[in-house]
Amino acid sequence: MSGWIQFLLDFVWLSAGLALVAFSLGLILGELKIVNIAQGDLMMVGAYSMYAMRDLPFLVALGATCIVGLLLGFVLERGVLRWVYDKGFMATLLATWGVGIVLEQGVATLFTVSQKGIDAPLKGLIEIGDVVYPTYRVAVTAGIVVLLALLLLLVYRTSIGLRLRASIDNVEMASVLGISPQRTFAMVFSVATALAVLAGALIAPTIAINPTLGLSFLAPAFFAVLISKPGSLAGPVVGAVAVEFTFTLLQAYFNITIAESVLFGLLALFIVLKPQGISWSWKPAREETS
Amino acid sequence: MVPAASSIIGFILFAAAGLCPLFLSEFKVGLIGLGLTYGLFAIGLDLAWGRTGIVSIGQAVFFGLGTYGVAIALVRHGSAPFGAAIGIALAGILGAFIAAVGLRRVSNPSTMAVLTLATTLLAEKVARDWWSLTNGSSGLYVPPLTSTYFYYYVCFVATTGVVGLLWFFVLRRPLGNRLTAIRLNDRRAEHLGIPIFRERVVAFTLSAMVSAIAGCLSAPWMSSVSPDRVGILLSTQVLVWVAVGGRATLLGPFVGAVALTYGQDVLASSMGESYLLLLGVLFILSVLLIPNGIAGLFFTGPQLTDTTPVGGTLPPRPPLAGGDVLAAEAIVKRFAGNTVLDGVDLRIKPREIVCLIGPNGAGKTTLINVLSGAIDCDSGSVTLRGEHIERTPPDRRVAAGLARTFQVPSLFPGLTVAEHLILARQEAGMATPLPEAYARLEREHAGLRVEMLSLSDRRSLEIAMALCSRPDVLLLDEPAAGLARNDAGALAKTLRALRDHAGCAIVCVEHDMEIVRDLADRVVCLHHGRVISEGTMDHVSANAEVRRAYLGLV
Amino acid sequence: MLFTANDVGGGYGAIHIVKDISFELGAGETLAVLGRNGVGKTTLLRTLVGLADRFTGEVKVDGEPLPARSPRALAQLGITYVPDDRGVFPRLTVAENIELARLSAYRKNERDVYALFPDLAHRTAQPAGTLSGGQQQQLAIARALATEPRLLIIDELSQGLQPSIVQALAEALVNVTRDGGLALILVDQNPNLAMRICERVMVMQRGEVVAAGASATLGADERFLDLLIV
Amino acid sequence: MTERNGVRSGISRRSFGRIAAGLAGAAALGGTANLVGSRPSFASFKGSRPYKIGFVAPLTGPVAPEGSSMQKGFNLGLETINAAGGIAGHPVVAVTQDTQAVPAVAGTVVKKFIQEEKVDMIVGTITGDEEEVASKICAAAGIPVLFPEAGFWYKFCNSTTVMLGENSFDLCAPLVPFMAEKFGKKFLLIGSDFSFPHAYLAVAKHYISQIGGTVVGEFYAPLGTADWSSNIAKIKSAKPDVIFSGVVGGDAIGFVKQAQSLGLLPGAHLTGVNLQPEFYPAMGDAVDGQYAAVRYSEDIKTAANEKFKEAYHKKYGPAPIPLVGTTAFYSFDFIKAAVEKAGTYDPKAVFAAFKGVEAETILSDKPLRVDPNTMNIGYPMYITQIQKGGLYKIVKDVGLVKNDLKCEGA
Repeated sequence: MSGWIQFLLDFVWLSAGLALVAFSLGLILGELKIVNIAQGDLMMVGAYSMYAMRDLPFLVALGATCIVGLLLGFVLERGVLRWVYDKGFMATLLATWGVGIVLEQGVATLFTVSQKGIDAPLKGLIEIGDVVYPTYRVAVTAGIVVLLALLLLLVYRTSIGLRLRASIDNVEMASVLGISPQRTFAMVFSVATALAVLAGALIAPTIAINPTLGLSFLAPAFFAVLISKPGSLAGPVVGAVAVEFTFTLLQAYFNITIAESVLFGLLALFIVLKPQGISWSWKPAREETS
Repeated sequence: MVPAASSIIGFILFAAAGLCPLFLSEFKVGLIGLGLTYGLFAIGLDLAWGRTGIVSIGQAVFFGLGTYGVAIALVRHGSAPFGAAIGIALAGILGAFIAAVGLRRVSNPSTMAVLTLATTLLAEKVARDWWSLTNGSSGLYVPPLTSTYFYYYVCFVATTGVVGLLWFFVLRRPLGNRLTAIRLNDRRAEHLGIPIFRERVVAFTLSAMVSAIAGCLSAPWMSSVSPDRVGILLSTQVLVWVAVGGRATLLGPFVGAVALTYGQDVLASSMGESYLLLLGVLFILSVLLIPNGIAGLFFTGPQLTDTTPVGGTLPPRPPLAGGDVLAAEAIVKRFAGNTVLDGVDLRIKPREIVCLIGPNGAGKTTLINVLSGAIDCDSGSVTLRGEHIERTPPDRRVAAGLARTFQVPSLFPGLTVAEHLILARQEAGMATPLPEAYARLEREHAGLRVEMLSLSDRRSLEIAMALCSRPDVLLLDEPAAGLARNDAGALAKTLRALRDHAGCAIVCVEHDMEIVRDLADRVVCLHHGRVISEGTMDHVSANAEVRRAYLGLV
Repeated sequence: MLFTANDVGGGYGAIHIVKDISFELGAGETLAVLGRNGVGKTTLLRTLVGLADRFTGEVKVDGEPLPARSPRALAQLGITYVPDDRGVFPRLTVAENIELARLSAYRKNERDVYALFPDLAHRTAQPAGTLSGGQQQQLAIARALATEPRLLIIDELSQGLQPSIVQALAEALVNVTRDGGLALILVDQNPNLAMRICERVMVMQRGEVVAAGASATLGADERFLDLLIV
Repeated sequence: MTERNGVRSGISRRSFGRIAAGLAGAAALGGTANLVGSRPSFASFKGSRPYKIGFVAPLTGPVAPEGSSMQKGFNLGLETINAAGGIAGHPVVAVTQDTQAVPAVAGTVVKKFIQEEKVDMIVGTITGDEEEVASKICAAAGIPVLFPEAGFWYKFCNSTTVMLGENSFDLCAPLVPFMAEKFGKKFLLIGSDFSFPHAYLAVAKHYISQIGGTVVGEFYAPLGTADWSSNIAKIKSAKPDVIFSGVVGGDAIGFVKQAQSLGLLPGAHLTGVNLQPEFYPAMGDAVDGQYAAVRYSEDIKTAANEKFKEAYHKKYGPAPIPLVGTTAFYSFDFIKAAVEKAGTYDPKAVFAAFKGVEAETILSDKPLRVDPNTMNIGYPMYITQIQKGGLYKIVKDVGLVKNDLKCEGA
């Protein structure tokens, strides 16, 4: 019984963080049609931002970190990404890979490579059944769930979200209706960056902070986006839950390495079975007719 | 001349690589030796990515199979060549498997990216966990070389040998041309008769094996063969080497690999930890500023080898006893619930010119696509010379005698007129002489890239390419669209002359009724996916239903 | 003058497809662009709205010249384009497609577009990608009307539509142009339909204008009709 | 420079500016030292140039924190020895390069240092993987190599390796009985999934079985594990008396922080290599009161240690001194002792001189000795308890750990 409660709690906590990252990754992929290899490094920047502001009240630091994320996203989009949109899939892949290296090494130079850690603002434990679980995790999970719910509401129930989804569907037609692609790209990348940075900031108190911490989040986030429908924004959230459920379940029975291998194997199988079900660059199908 | 300059640079670098042991220290020779094997590794990747346009972000898996093959053999006091052979064979099998899964016609190009990424991540874990074979994360220690200089020359000769073999037996052969064609325009390649799935799988398998050979050669340079040799970091590094060095060139991958291997050592020793920051910045700049890499700055020469066959090697198709050369029956095609073709019948006699007309949305292009195999019909049959071809892939239909052009001329960007015809003749297997109208294009604009051609010349080139395969049926989709008045006026005459010269039937979608009147032996009018009238131009244009369809009298 | 094209030439990449097209359109005026397939009608429209490359000439709205690539600028000036592939947002519902247009409306208005297209009214929650071609076209027109444009540019109004729907669309357009003061540039395969909706006609051949005039005059001219038919 | 290792090329003389600059800088340092200290006389010493050391460490990549900790200690040691007159009156110079924690890169760098830089000795590297390669290359070249952190003593037998770090036997032998006596005999082992933790925990198991204890669980997680909750849940359900951890690097911090947030700590008893002093600021108060076996603590009260602590904190700030940094620092004491004992820079002679050499260090008032049999240093070990603020307070002086380790065939 307690095993199942523990499993559920872990699963919910892990999926929440992954869902936020996957949502942001899916947003970038959907709107800008690029695969952002630097996503994990954006999380890392969030964690370091929290470390740099560890003496400020937690929520103040969190707010400031979000602003850092927005600015960083804006600078990256205007400075790097917009030059590679029309250079093809590999060019965007390579460019974001370069951005990742620069972020990692920039942080290493600024903060040195030594491990950092910050304290969680909430230190208590909550008892659920006969399982005790940290209050901070429960609070962050709840916070992320609320945030994701708000984001999905924003995307599916507001005019901003409507414009965004229209732009993802058909960027040319959206421009005919007055939605500027350049502005949308810059805005989307800034917001997506801020979300990844925020995810990093929120998990920062539970992990060791170092310049390469983002690596371990990248692959599962990609899997989450890949198994969801291309271009969908709710999809990656669902994908994250599915990936994390599978992974947590596998981990309960195998050691982590075997669990990860099985997860990779399942992904490969998925590709074989649904070759068109996964796509990193989505374009609406247009058939020629005379 | 630019190509000559690049050859000179190439020769100088080759000579420098050959002579460097004479005046460099042992360590530097070792570093360059490692750079050379990395260069071969990059050549392997380039075969898939640079030449054929297949995304691979897990190429280190193949390299690592070779490296581990040799290392395991050495550690167990076995025969290194035997280990190498196993590694290379495994790489080939794995490469073929991945390609067969990820490069199917229905697959997205990005599927390969996911598949190769997952493979490299998994391989790293396997190498870390299979202790008994790989010694886990510690890796396998490879004893140092007894003579760095000797081994350098072993590598130099082997690398030159592999590249030479690739050059003379793949790249300078029809296969190399085919890979370039697939990269530049896979749809056109397919409709030129190139079996794109097979050639992509071949290219990726070769790419895997070349990378594995590089891995075998590199093992003695490494001191230690550890799981990172199959991992994501090396996989992305090799992408950087190719991207910075220059894709689809022989020199580029070597320049990228040697320069960055050597440069990284220099930077690492001269500026400490921050060298990676500098590398990252340099890398972003190179992606933004020199998309064709360093070699791309110098090398702008021809991309294809002249493989034009001498004389006819293709046996002539047996003459058709009678009846129809091409017949479509009850073709139905729906897109997302919309019925675009609704039971179309079409029969084409040998040497007949049939024009397909009809208002927008009648399904004319869709019919051409179904006939040429670009899309499959939902039901109905297509027979060419009596053989059913409705499920035959486009490349085999070309071989069977069906060639086509596209509404927007579909050519190979960056290639010259001559290169287009080289490809077409290579696929045809013979050097068919062209009718005068097209031969003149070849004479006058041979060295011109297709971007420089007028629309009319592009259309002519596309038809010329189609003619090279000596088709029985030529499918033309709006050959006059966008042409200036005088070009269009001449078109009917040219096409009739072409039919007389080549002896093929022509099925032509056309809107310009002057041209149709001059050109067609028979006119078929489609409307809402059905044939509503067929016969002579006068017959069809007098048809009340046709007039209604065009004028929208409802 | 609401909309002016002076010697506009355009196409894609380095390819000129339309040449030296000039015309003027005042508020509430309607112009049909006719011509056989492939003469460059679609390219002309795309050049005018800034989706193709404009190489020569200029486009003015209210006498102000516009940059060559400016779909968004046009939208803000009350000019809405309906492409020949309809350009509906496939994953947005019918209601969302309309709502989006309202968001970027030139004038504030609550025109009941569903009244014009009852077929859409009971499909508001359906994703546009799952509509039939005819319904998508209705949606595209409805969406364009919802932006409350001063000038509507429609490519291939009747393509792939049932005659009854075409009739309804034509009536709706006639109403909004004659009574609502909406200017219209219409490309259609169906000359009769186009000439019924539009007062003026312009016929293109191979990228150039070969005939222009009032619908009533040209429509009675057999030689003119022959330019268009088979 | 001495001629060694075959061909010497023209280009190596025209080597990169950095080395020349380094030499000049070191000479200047040495010069200052000469003015300050009285130069001892080494009439019989064969050597007339600075002694050159190649320092290799993972300065980027996953174990960069340890690598840079070691680098800090090494650089301070280098300054200190030069300020005190260098080795046999000659200054010591060093070249440094990153290994990225990749064994193949480590191999390349070591080769380069030996062949290009003509170093007299190699010091550094952190992971066993890098060290194995470095040790084999150095053995082949006959160059002594010193590892401030070494877990695999037995892998380096019959080489030219000197292991300055304490080995797993030193660490486990005093700790296992101490913990068993204090908290109980049910041990749970958890480690990072690579060779060192496996070997380390195998040694722990050896001592656990010796005292009749039981192992109630043994888990390994790959390096870079971000989430420990499933492992922590498994630990909780196993209810061990002692958690013996071979989790290293950044993962050690993540493990402790999550163990704390999941309520495992501070209640449970955690020990092992997980508890490195330099991790204390990142781990926070999660490990207050836990016990660890160490060879060095800032709590060691010798005059040399006070001086070292002052210099270290002055140079690098108040953060706790990492163990591997102290080792790298006092490695110079052994290098000086061995080279001066050898009376020459000749690498083979220097390595031979390391056998049984004794040196005064910051660790103890008594000199420490390199065991000629295993080439390990015999360390007096301490059981320490972690105090609030990060001091490892000595609670038990174990003294020299006795073991009968032997290099086979040595």
